[in-house]
Amino acid sequence: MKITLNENTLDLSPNGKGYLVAIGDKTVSVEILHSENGRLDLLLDGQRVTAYVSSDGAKRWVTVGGQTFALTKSTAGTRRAQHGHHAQDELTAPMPGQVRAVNVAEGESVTKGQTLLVLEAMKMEIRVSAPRDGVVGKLLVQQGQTVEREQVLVEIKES
Amino acid sequence: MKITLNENTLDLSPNGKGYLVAIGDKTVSVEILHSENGRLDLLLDGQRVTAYVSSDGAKRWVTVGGQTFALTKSTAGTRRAQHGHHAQDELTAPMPGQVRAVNVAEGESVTKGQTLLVLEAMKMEIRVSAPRDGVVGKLLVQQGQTVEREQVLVEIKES
Amino acid sequence: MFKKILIANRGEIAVRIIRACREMGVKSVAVYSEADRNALHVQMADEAVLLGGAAPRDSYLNADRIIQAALDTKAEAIHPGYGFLSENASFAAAVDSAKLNFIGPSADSIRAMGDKAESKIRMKAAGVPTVPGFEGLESADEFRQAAQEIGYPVLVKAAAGGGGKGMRVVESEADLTESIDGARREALNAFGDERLLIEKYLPNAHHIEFQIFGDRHGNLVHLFERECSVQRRHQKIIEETPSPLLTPELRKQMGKAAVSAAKAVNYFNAGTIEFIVDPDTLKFYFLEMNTRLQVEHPLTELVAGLDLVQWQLHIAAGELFPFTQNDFRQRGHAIECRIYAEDPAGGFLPSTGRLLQFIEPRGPGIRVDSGFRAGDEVTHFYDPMLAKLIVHAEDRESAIRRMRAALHEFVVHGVTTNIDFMQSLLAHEDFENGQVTTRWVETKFGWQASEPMMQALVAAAVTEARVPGSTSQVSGETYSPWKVASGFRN
Amino acid sequence: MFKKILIANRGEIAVRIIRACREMGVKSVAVYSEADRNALHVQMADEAVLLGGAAPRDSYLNADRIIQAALDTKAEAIHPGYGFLSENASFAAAVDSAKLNFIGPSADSIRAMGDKAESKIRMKAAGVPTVPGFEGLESADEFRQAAQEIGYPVLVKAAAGGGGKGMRVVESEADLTESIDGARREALNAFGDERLLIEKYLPNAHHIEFQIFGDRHGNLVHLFERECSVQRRHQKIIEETPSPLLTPELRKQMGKAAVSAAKAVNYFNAGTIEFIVDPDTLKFYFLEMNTRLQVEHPLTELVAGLDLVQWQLHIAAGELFPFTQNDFRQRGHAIECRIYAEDPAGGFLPSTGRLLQFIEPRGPGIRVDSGFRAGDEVTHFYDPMLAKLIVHAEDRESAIRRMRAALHEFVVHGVTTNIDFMQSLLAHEDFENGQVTTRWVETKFGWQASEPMMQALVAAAVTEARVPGSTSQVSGETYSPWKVASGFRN
Repeated sequence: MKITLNENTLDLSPNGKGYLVAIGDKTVSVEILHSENGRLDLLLDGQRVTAYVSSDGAKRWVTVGGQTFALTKSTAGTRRAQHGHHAQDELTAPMPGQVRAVNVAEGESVTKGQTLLVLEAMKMEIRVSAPRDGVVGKLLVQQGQTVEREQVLVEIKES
Repeated sequence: MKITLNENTLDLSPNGKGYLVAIGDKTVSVEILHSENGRLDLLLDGQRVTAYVSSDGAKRWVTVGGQTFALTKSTAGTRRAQHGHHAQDELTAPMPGQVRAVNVAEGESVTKGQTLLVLEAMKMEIRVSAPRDGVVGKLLVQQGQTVEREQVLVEIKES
Repeated sequence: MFKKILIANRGEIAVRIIRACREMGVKSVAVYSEADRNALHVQMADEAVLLGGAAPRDSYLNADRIIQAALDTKAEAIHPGYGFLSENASFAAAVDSAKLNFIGPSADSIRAMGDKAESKIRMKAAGVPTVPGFEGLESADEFRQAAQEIGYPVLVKAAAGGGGKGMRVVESEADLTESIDGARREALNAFGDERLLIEKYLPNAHHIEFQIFGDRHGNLVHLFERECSVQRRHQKIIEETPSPLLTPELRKQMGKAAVSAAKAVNYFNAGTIEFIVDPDTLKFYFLEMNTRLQVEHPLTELVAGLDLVQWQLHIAAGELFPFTQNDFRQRGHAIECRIYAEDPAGGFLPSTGRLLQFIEPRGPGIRVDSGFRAGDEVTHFYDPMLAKLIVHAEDRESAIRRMRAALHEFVVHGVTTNIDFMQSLLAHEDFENGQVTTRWVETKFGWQASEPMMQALVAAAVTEARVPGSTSQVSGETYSPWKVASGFRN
Repeated sequence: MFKKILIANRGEIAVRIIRACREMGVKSVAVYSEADRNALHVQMADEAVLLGGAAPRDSYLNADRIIQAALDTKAEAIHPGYGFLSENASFAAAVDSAKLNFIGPSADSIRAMGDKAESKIRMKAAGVPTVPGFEGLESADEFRQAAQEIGYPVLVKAAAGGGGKGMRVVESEADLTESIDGARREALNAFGDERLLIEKYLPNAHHIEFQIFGDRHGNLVHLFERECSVQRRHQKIIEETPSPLLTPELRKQMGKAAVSAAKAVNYFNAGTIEFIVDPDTLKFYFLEMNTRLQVEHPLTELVAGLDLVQWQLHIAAGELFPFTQNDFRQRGHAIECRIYAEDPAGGFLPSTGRLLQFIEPRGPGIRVDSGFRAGDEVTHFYDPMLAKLIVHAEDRESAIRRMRAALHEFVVHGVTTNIDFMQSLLAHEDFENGQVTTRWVETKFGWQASEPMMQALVAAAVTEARVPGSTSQVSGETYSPWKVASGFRN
């Protein structure tokens, strides 16, 4: 069984007591000692490891040794989409909030670093700036509108 | 719907938002505001009440207002069994586990204190003994079987 | 003592105040927005009143609605917490007018200290050292001239401001106009007041504040300092006491100045005098006064041995503060880490979501002031602080070790937090040596999130393998407390 | 400092010691029985060694196996916790012989204080007041004569005893012989030693103990008292400090006597001198010394401001204890409630089962030392203490209020606990007035469990109604951490 998390592909094969897990050129044996309440006690190559795990859509939250990682479970499709090169950038809201100001109009030329929109969230201003020189394509929000995290706000096309 | 807990019978009728609950000669309206993680936020005759609830066999654990109650849920049958005087005892498992040994057969005469069955749970042996002299009635489990807490194991009848 | 009070706040501070009420036998009334229906503070209070929509202006900033809620529930006093209406003089005055008791200073004290321009003028008059600068300027020309006179870098900040909003550091004249416009806009949005003041910016300063506490009868003491130099975006993230910078002599001088500052505005109840201190010269300057309970008040509670929130209620009820300065001494060392739902690797942008796990650390000397539980939703409407993790130990070194062990135990899933970032920060030698100044995080501390450990990848993969078709199970699940017997935590 | 130590214990005290190790950068090795495979202390330690079966003699009392585990894992020292092997002089000696470090006093000190007859003789020699009585008697005649001389009621107790075993109160001569025979039999069974001593029985005494702490270099102080008079079956259930009975003068006298007692056996590391105090005469008598860390040590940590467990490690590593008596003062008031899985309405019989919910209280001044989590099994093999709930506040009244608020928040399902019982006890005027003596719970405090509240019945019924066919759902459930997104706590 193959699972890809943050571009690391792990290959699991059951070995009676648990699994043999291949990651890159390493192989580790895993035995599950106990699992309860989102907590896993594992024996990893003979070493006890306690991990906390949760799931949220494609995200897997894991805490091991006091460190927490948000891992993204990928399928072949989504990974390709993330890596392609595009002639068009979609600028998305880095966090949920309200559109405080829209400083540009569709078709307007913009320069790299120019502030296109200002969002407000938790009473904080967040500037959405042009990632490069270009022209404003579709403007998908207007002032006062509430936006969700990762909602597309504006497109920048090549000029 | 009627539910009996520690000899108190509550009669619940849905009323759209929640239930009307009749207990003795009182009736209260209950609305469920939220429930999560074994915690219930209720509106009880307009008053907010937070309750923690868990279940364990026939036992219902409830904490309200800093006080915890272990309530026993009865069905008509078992209630009668608890209150009537019977020529028959049903012996139940004091905790979940596995039947390690069955020392008697149906119809066999037993004396008070005699070990009838041995359960094992978490590497612990628990002896189930005859509460009085009698005859083994129905034997409801066999060696190796896994049993739940309060599951009936064996009946002892008057000899 | 009051029989019942209303708490005009949410989150950890509302919970903190409710706990104080419970212990004192005072009934508590919570208020809440539609987004907070199931919040911990609502559950814990004796009564709860819905204010309105999620946006603060529709709920926690709606002064009229809050005062009406207090009157409706027959609460005798209102505790404003921090943030929201806590430093709003009109609100304090309106509470008075409604014949309710405001748990805090007088409206006059708030007004005098709330305006950074006015307060600075008053402090100068009271002989409290202030940062060189100007108040009351308007035109771009005036600001330019003032900045030249002071010398760059300069700081422009909202006269009505606080919490880093409406504040800009300006390094050179080229940025001055845009910074002023930005600060003005932020100030207007946040405080409805666009006035700014300009002053010398001390890039390597320590931010050290003194807790003030007094009654309505003229008793007033300071309860020592809190070192708050670890900041990002002008917001404190780690605080501690005692300050590693202060000498006993400097502590005494600053404490005296803090008491003078508070007396200059006839202060009573809990307040904080903020200073900036130049670590090279050990000169200190009055920055502002926070006329309310501070986020980091637990540090003082632990080291001075006083429950500030309970005393706030006593003072508001007109009681005497029975202590004098000599009754207090600092015991041990306390550190607070503010655990934020934010991404330190992504410009500290807030992170929202549902808390899938929320396991607070515990153990000797560990205190967690939190308003969240597993299952709660972290929304964008409010401050992204999830919890305050506070430790108390015998000395600074033990306190740092205790904090690191506590951070190690804190598990939060569902939102990105600054826990790992805090861990690295506490391990940095500049922090160990007490040499962190207010811009250190942004200018000196290069932090990157770690690559996922092999163990974490394996744990996630193994769980995945054990739960085939997990997605469909997730959505089909309904709540059942009876399932606990199966091995689920409930 | 040690690089690695082994902790020869389980439950909350093992967890407490592991936390100390983590903060000090010392690796910890847990040991465990088969019943404790998934216990918290096993999970938290850096390494864990299986000792054997669930029964203590097969695991936590197996000295050879424990010492071998320490050698195998290259641990340099062994912390015995309390109970189990902690006061076993042979174990301490065996640890020494294995070239390991025993984190506690010398085997000689343990031996000297472990025998109640010998220790009493030593204490008399050191000028420490002891209860009038006799040691070394054998024949029934000797005992009869002694009892007459002392005056009834008298107490006979095992010289090798502890924990109330081999102990009898004798009200009159008619019961003497039978009591002596019974105590002898119990003593022989429990300790393999039938020697008894006889002394005056003080029916209305306070049990007050002094914490002793010292190093191997002759530095030794007391860290004030703990009042432990609230007992059931000769076992403490609530402790507090300061004692409401002590005057500053009496505290000084008893502290001095405690230090003399410890010095008489060349004591180092943590120890406790137990006294009984007659509340009418305020006379005090040495009772015994506990040559180990005490269950109730957190009270002292909070009020004296010292981490006793961390200092135990320092002392065992040969370090100096750098403080003198004048460095310490008591700050505030601390109370501990021992939360037991037991049924106070049913003769305090232990209750076993799976912890379906285990929600610890939290908040300012609340400390919970616990070794359990929701989902854990409470078995009959070990002490039924689930947790120690400890509060610290400014004064006794505030501490009592804080404790009551904390008990109110503690939710334990799956086993019967003494939480509601503690609530009633703390509300009793005798406790409020500090007038509880060691037999008060059994002779004066009539407690009955409350009838279920209507709200509780309704909550259970509503849940039942929402989960039709709950029984069948229970058995079909399998573990899935991915389900958390559905609203389940995970």
